[in-house]
Amino acid sequence: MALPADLVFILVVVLDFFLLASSRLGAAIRAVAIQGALLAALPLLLAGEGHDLGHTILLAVGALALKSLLIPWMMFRAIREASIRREMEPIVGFVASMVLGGIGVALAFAFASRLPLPGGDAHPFLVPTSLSTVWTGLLLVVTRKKAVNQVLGFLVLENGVFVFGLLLSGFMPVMVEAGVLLDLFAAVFVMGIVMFHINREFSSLDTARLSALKD
Amino acid sequence: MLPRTLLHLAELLVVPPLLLGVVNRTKSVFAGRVGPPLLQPYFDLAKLLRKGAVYSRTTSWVFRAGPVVGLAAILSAGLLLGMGGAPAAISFTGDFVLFAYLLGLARFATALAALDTGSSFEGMGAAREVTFASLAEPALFLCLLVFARATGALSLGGMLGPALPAAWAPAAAALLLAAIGLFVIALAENGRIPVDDPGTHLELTMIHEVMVLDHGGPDLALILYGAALKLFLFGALLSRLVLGFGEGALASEALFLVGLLAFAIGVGVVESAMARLRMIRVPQLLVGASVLSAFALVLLLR
Amino acid sequence: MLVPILAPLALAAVAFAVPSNRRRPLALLAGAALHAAGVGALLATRPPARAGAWLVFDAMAAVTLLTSTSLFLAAAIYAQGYLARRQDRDNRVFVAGLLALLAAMTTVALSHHLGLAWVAMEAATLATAPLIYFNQNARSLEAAWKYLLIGSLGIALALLGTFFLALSGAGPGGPRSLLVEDLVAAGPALSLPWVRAAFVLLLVGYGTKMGLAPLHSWKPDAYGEAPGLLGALLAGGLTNSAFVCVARVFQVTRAAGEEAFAREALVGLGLLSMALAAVFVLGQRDFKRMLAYSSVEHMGILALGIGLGGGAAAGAFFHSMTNGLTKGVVFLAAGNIHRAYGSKVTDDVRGAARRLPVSGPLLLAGFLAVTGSPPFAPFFSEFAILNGAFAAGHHAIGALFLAFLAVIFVGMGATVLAVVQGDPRGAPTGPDPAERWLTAAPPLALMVLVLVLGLFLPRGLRELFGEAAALVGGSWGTP
Amino acid sequence: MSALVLAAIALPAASGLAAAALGGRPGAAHRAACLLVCAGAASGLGVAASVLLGGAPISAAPGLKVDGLSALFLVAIAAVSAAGAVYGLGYHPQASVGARSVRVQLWYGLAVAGMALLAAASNATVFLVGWEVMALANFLLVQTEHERPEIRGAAFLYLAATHVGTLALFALFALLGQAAGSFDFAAMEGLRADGPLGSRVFALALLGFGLKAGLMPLHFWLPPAHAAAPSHVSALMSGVVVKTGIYGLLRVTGLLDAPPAAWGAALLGLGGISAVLGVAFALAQHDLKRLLAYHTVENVGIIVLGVGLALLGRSRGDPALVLLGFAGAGLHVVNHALFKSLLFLGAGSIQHGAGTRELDRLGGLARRMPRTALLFLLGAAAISALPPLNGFVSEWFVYLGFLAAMGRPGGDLLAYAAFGVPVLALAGGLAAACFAKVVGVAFLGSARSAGARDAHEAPRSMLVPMGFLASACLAIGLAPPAVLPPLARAAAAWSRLDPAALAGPAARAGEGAWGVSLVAAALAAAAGVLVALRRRRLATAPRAAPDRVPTWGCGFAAPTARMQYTASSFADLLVSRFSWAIFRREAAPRIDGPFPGPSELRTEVPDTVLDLVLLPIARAYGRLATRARLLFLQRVQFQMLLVLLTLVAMLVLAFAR
Repeated sequence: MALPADLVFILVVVLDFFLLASSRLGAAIRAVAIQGALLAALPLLLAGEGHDLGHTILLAVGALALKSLLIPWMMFRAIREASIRREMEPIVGFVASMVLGGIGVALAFAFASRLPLPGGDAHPFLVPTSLSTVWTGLLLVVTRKKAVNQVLGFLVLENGVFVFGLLLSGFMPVMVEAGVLLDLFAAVFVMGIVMFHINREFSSLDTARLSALKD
Repeated sequence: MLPRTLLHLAELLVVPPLLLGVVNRTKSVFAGRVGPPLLQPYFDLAKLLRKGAVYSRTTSWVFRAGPVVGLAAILSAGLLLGMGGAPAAISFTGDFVLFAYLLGLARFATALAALDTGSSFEGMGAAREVTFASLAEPALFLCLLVFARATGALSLGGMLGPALPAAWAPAAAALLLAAIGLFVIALAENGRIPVDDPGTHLELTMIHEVMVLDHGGPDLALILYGAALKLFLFGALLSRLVLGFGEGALASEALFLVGLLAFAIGVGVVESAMARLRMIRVPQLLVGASVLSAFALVLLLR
Repeated sequence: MLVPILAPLALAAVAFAVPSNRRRPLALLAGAALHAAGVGALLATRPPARAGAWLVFDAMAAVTLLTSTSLFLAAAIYAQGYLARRQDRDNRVFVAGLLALLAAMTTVALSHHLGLAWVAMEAATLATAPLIYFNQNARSLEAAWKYLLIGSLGIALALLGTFFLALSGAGPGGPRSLLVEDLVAAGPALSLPWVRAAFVLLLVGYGTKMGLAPLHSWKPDAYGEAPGLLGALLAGGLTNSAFVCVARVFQVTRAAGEEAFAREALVGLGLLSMALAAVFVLGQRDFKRMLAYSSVEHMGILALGIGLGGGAAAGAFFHSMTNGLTKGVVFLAAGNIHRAYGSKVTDDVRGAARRLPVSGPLLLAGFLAVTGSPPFAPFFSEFAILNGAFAAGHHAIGALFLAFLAVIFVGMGATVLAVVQGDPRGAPTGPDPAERWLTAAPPLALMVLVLVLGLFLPRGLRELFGEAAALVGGSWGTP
Repeated sequence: MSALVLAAIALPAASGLAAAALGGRPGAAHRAACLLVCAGAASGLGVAASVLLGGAPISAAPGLKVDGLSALFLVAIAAVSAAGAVYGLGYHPQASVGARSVRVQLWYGLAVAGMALLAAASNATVFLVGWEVMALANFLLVQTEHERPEIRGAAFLYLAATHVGTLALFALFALLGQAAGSFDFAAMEGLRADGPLGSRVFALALLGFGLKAGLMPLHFWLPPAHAAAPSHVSALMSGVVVKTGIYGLLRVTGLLDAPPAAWGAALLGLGGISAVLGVAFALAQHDLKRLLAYHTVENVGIIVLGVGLALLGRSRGDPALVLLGFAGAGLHVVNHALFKSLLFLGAGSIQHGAGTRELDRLGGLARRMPRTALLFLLGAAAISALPPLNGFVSEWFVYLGFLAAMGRPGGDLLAYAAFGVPVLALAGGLAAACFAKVVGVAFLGSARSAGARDAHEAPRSMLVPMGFLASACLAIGLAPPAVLPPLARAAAAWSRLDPAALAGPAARAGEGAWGVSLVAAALAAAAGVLVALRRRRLATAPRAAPDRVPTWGCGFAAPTARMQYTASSFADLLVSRFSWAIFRREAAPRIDGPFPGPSELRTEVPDTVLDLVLLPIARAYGRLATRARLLFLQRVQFQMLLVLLTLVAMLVLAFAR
């Protein structure tokens, strides 16, 4: 039981590093989709005695649908519309952001070992994974120039929050599900990017084109 | 009381032109001339009063009011100043402030009358007059403060009255310094050398004389008389200050007149022995007088 | 309790369904009226809180809802005139979004469940984004984009903070709840490091929604590009709701025993906001952006008031109302001026007092009011905060407060006077050159309200502020 | 009586509404508004008279109470507001100026009402409301002609200055309210002035009230604002609005017990600086209204000298100093209100009649505008403290105070006297010089421009209020003993000393005041005799051949009006004495060769505080702010980085404790 969960947590962190290093948008979107799928598996893997199975499944299915299917799909549409492929020159270089990410992960693990967990029975990797993913997301949001990459960063950030929320799924399932609503935000975002780039491309906003996009 | 007041008034009205005569005679003696008679200023006044007057087209009623207000102000200032045998007609706490401001009123009226002609020379004279007068004002007040502090009295009559001789003993140095300051101020206020030269007729350099260029006849008489009166007032102030120790009315009156005479001769001597200062140096002289008086006041601090 | 939330929501749905662009704005009026009636009824009855209730009409909610309902009423009337002149745009999303925003704001204010408050705050943010984009040009797109990006960051941090707070109560004997009452009651039983971290995250998260510096960057863009009435609702409504969230979080933090740190943080951010406004307001040529910085300043004042506590806390709740109403005046008036000149920079706009004989002077009067000139109401609230600072012995903070107010006054004054004074002849003409009553009367009415509240503050309102302050450990005190 | 207090506030406030309501018949509307202001002024005078002539303080409503101190200021407010309102009938008539006149009347009425309110306030909140209503109404008055950029600048400067002052007052009353537990003045009475509260209160009062009063380093807003406003508004501002600063200073210092001697000394220092430098700057001006505005700074300095003296008296428990200092300050408040508003109205008449107030473009107006000239001359003599006018009386009281101080044991009081007396003397001398210049250049000589040549006399509605003010100046100057008992009552109200303790010094000053009256009578008699003498002599004297000739040009054949001494050249000698404080800028042409072409000399006198200190600082701050804004890249990544940094910083702060 513990082993697959360990693996998932480690994979999530590895994906964080990958995202920090990746310049290709397509690959990054795929990475985020994979991370989303891994996270969707987590509630099932961590479900313990007191967990309500219905809520757990709802959470897993919701996360899978939004995080690894709907939003990546919209992101792909967006980069196709805007015909952009890669992040050319981020504000902080790829190597530097990886180093920063590494420092963040180290700090997160160090920090988490000191924090007393009031619940007491959580998976030891949960909090550090959550914090380092949050940190990665923040780094991406701040250092990347392309709007698509910022949205990806935001998604990673909220993946981190989601992981943290799993701590609470035992006694506050509704709250954690509400957290998934955060993804709705991202959905709105993606539309925003599309509009942004249409504006860039055609230097004027055609309402007809917008209504075509809205569907 | 009344006879003394009448004596005071008579002295105030009659003596002043004589001082001018003494000054002029002193200067003549120094220059090796016989000079005009001592009573010449009286003759001049009588002559002017008989004459008519010519007025410039640019002048208004201000020009005509100037000499009247000027003389009236100096006269009323005279009421506040005691003579030798006769105390001041009016005396109250702080009257020396009024004394100084009445002289200011006279100056204001004269300056306005000068400006009313529209002549650039008279404007120049008025500007210099008010400039030097306003710089002389603090010096004058500092002198008066020295007297007040030394005697403990706050009216002209009190400071120059019976308390004065007693004050000389402990505060001789301070009073002497203040007296010198006052003499300098008297020279400046009355337009004498080294501040102004009443004898010159070069308009660019004059102060008081240039202001009255356009006045004639009775107006000029009032102005001349006023000037004499002002000189007399300063002379009286100094005379009472230095020689104010006579016992009894007669003695003090005699001492007073001696003092006046000495003052007039002193002015004449200075005028004969010194050259007029450059205009730009005059403020320094006046500030010097202020510093002198302030120093005198510091001496009294102990 | 549910009327002020459900009625606007229902009307939003109706508005979405109404086909006529011309009739649709009437839904705003209906929503405003129902909301006002609902809030009025709540105020009249003051229903007592049931144990475990998620929505509670407490004093904080009452203060905030009174402000937002007045603002929305004014904005709804204003919208009739405004949207009538904007028949070029489809207002379906706009009207529905405004109503949804109202419902979300109301929920935030009423919610005693921090999770529900978070959900409502996110809903409000989502509803706002398309409203900012109403003008559908590149600039408003950029503004909406930045609003979403920064807002989402704040929202995410707030969620993390909420989780932290929940976790802090997850230990043995913890409340395992996100209800403010439960958390406060648990007090010292909460896990301190988690509470402290949660406070920081929530302050940064909701502080972003409030627009405290340096978390404010979305404000100038959003307020600058959005229609004036949205600016009024955001600056006087949504930001106040975020303030209520911060106050509730402070309530919990205080109960847990982290009061000293929380106060310092609030005072620090408050002063920083004022300082930043003092720098950015100066030489600002765009008068709508200038108003945004003024909003940053006043959010700072609110944070400062809570942080100082005592009478300042009561002053802060008072100020949330006076500032909200005054912001309504200035944003609506600025919107009218913007429409009349087709420009919002002082290079083009001058002589507004002449061209718009109501809105121009209103901008001036609103500026004077918002900068704390007696006898307008904001003066009294700012005075109460200053008084509180002195009462607590924080003389240096009081002096800084005044110094910032002075600099901001000078900075805002230069811009406002450049707009209002002068000769409008030769200035560019916008789409709406003349004053019209439907758009001029609402800010005028708000201004009258601001003046009346300054001259005469009803005892009930005053007690309400005191009650709200009592929740965060403050009181009117003496004097 | 309490109804009268309310009327004094409400009637002026309503006056503008009357003007607006009767807009259809502008003439009648304007007269109605004017009547309301005058009725308000009459009520105010009635209230003030009842209090000052021995009646009890009047409590009109909660937060409103007129005591002796309030009454003194109500007198000034009433006199100037009524005179200005009547003057406005002719100067800014609604019938020809239209809506702008209505607005001016509206704000004018509100400003007057605000002042009456703050003077009658017995509660800090009411005071602040009155204060700000006055300040804002004044701002609106200053910006009346806001189409002109320099007026916008002046109005903005005024607004900024007054607001900074108001903020200081917030702090001031917050502190006092805190210490007293209530915002009622009655509760604040008797707070101890020594200790940190006292010094904070005093510093804030100096800033807040000093800004309004235009005390020297804080005077910078005053000259442009006074020059920008319509003249009857300038009269109101300079005459009474500025005095509310003095009122506040008195009110607040009066509340506290045992003021430290340092307060008095500080006020003496500031007052001295204001008095001398104010008049020095005035000398350097050539715009009549700016010049008058700087004289306001001077006179405020004189008033503050008196206040400082009275405070010294209170800290030493010396009733004579309290009485004389306060009487000087209080009477000078009223006097300055009278003659300064007279002078501003005169300046308005000059502008009205000659179309300019640039001194070097005037000249010879005494012949075109004889009545205005006479009235202005009276005002000029009064402000120069020349006897027998009112300005002398109040300055004389201050002198008496210094003299009384000099007689006390201890070197410090002598030092104050040795500082104050020459300062007063210098200021008086300089003021006389300055007004000799103003009257001489504007009214005397010959016209320097076409406007001055064709100037016309002001209409009766403008002359009558000026005449009223001038006769008030004369009355106080001739009968100083009459004003002492009311002043003693006001001094008792301010210092909360037993009136009996003040009665002795008042009686002694009263004796001297009789002397002043007597000398004034002698002066009048002497002048009468001399006029008669001169007339008799001239009547009998032989007629000179040409009766009217040109001025003696000292031999120059063709003097022109342009060759008259100008205002700048008149003042040059004195102004150059102040080169350590007044930094004149001069653009002098190079003249060379035997036949140089036409050239011009240009001088300007920047205000040292505003132009050489404040504006450079403001510009530097602006540059820094711009740089700070540039640093704050408008890039969303940076903005989010800020959020991140804030988060990290706060977490570090939270856990590093």
